[in-house]
Amino acid sequence: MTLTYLATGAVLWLLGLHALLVQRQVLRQIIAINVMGSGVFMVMVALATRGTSTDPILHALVVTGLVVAVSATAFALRLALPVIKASRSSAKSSRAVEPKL
Amino acid sequence: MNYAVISLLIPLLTALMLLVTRSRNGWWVIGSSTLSLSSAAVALQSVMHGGSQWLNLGDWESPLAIRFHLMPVSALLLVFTALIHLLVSIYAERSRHSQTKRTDFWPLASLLHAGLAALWLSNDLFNWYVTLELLGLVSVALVTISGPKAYGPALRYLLLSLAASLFYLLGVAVLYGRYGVLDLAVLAELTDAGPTTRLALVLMTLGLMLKAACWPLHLWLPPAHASAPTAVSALLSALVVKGPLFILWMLWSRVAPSELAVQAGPLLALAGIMALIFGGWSALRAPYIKTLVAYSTVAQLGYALLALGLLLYWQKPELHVALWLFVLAHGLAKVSMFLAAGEMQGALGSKRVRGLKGATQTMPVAMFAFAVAGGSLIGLPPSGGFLAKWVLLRELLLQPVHWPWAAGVLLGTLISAAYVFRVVTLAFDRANPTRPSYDPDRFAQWLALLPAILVWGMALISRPLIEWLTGVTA
Amino acid sequence: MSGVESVFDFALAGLLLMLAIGALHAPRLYVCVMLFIAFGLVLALTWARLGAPDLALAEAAIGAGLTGVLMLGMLARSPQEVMEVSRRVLSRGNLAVWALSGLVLVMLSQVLWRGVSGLLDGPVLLPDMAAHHQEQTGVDHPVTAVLLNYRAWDTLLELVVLLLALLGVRQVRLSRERFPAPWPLLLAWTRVLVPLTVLVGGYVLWRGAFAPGGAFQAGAVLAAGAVALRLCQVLPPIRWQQLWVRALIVGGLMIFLLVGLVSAGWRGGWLAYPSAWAGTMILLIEVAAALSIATILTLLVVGEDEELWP
Amino acid sequence: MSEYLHFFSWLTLCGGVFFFIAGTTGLLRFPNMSARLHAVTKADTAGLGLIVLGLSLRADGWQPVLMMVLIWLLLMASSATACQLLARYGHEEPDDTTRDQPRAGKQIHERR
Repeated sequence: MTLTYLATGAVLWLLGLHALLVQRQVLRQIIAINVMGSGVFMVMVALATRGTSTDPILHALVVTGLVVAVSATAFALRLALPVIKASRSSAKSSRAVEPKL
Repeated sequence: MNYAVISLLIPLLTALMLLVTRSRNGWWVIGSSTLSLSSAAVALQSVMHGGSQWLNLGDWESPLAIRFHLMPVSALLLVFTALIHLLVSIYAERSRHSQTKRTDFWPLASLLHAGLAALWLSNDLFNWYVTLELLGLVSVALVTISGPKAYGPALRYLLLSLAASLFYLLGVAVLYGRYGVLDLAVLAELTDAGPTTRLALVLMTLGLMLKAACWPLHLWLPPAHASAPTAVSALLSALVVKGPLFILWMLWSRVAPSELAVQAGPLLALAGIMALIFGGWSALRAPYIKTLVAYSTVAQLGYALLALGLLLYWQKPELHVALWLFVLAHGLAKVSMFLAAGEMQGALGSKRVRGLKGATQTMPVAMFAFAVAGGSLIGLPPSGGFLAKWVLLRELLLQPVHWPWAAGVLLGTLISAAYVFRVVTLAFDRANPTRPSYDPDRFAQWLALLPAILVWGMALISRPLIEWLTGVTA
Repeated sequence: MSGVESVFDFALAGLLLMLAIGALHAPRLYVCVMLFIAFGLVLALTWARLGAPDLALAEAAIGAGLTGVLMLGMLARSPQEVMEVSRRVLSRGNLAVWALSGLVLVMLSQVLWRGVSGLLDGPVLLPDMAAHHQEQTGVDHPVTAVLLNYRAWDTLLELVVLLLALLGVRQVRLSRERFPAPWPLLLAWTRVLVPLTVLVGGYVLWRGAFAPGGAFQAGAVLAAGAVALRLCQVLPPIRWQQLWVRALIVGGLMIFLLVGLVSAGWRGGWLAYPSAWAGTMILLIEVAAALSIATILTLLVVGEDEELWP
Repeated sequence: MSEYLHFFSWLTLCGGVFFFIAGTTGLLRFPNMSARLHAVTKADTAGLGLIVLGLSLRADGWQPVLMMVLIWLLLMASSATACQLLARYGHEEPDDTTRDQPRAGKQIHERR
């Protein structure tokens, strides 16, 4: 059981990393980072199920990591809005200049 | 050790007080930095005599609790952080165009100070993750102070810093899974060179190099540091970039088994050389003064990476000294350079390097500070930068087989000389200098000169400094 | 019985991966956010499956709930074209990047798999050490004991991180966003729902001492109630200028530091609660932390420009 | 006695699952939004009710049963409100109601 979730966590981390490298839109990059974070947390929680009883240390670490992740996401989302508006206006002006190939 | 904890708590309490009272008066932060500096000095004093001290948070036994470890290096870094925070907050309070007047700069700067102190003292892998995240967030918040033009670089900095933290966290999870312990000292005895340890160390190194803007992963730093207000970019370049480097050094020199360290050494050293060359080349071609100084940060980190790589490769204790002398000399020189550049950019009214034409005539003290700090970055003889390079080159020039590395260091010196003198020669061109829009603020220029003098002052105490550092960081 | 369990595990893992791929690469941004919220909920289910009820609570309330509201809020404010389908998902330049990163990922996954598979038989030392000292921590639930006693310094720094997120959001000034007029049935439903969230929040907070729960989960549930009230404009805007708001936000951290200082004076160690008083001290910290987390999360989600600044 | 309960709980659980499947197919196959909303809300609430009934037959004390019933009531009220909200604010997709046979490769057509 542990191995399944360990592997899922690692694959989620890789998926998030791949999407972060490939996607250009800011919101998708933020979602990619959240998926990467969930992947790492899944690896940690899967490790917590190895012993006879679940490991409280890892659970506390993941709760801490979760709150850190949500606060960073809130800040990133708030910061992303003006960046998107700025890039949209510049994209529109650039689109108007060079014709569509 | 209590004084070190006090030196950490003072900025934290000041920040909370500033938030509740919403006061924008800089004198509170100047006062708290002085107090923190004095208690850090007392902590350094006690460490120099009594050796390194431990504090188990919550009085639980070692692997369970988070431990504070006050080593001579971390005490030195505490004093260094408090000193630079003092200088920068005096500048931010007194300078006319520091852009941080009606902003949250003061609580954020104090939180940055507290986060850095927590990082220097901590001895626990996950605690480092939280402090790294704290540093990342506070740096991005400080960069966004300077308004909408900084949102783009700040967002890229935040996203990359989050991704780097997740690399680091996965490495910590793997290490905890493999050894069941998070404490550094306990982990140091347990690690063996298996594939799991190798994977964890590779992940953590990638995350930390991305956070410290080491060569292949440095592209986020110049736009972020150039678009930040002057006081903020001085803090970021001098201090925040050094936090992940400290963790990198602690990880590789203590936790990593020697077989892995020997394999990783040349790679890190090569990255250092590349940072010197590419960072210097970009600084040489940078049109804006602050981007030039930011790229020089990336370049100068190359020296520290080179020292770290060679230290791991040959397991020689003297190279620890070179690494930490580089960090200290670069920190002081970079603060002086950024403050001088910010002053000149504000007074002469142009962000471009060409705007500094005739600066030696219009703003002599600021240009002198820039040149003196540049001299230390290049490594001209009596400066702190030269001290560090001397210790590094002394090791390299002993055996002829090491000479290629020495050639790399000299090439880096040549390139850093090029981009510093590019600015200095422009400043001496007094044909038609750009007139400052009003009489420049003299106090701020002298303040920018102070850390440059401190860097050159390091040469005066070079012998005792090197002996003490050699004995301590072995 | 383990056969059925492994079928369930594979199904859950497969669902998670499909939702993640959908959330990352769906052509329409709106579908991405929807799939991401679904991914958060299934993740909460996974934490419950892996025997971590604290995490399931926190993930459902914070991960799926508030992050989803944040993303939808941002989508609502972002301009129209952002929502358009990015037609040439696989243009030539993009294809090269996909191929390259795909190759890097395959290599990385091979190294990752070799490293991760060696973890199954790793030693588990800390849990029984933590259990051994359980009764001195003044709390029965092991996760809360770790969070607020063994690793209290992590939790304190994490409250600083949350405060920093709010300070960061304060710096970014956005145009005013008008809430749509509150709709009667929604208003009535919120009036029913909010007392329940306050009740559940208080219960989860109180329960943290002896069972899964605690400050973060309680704070998130309370924040959800406050956000619902604020969206219905029943609650007046919570402004940063008001002293009680700032005191509430900074209060969690301030009380944590004060308790640390008092216990340092008392027992000589930083953050070392005297074991007789540990239970009450931890409860005090939890209540203050829950209130400050609720306020911070509310301001993060629905904090308008004039509420956050000056 | 207990194996009757056991068998009966299996029956209700299967019924609940059947309702969920019915709701999901309704969501995917129905031509326009209001029909889909109708299917999802009705079938899922009924499905959950049956699952709660099935589980409560297996539960050993009254306390979990009470909690499950409370959850079911809460879900019923919230899905009803959500359904009303979506019906009122949601916009019909242009190609929703006109064709009788929804095209292949369907997505969840809920505009903001």
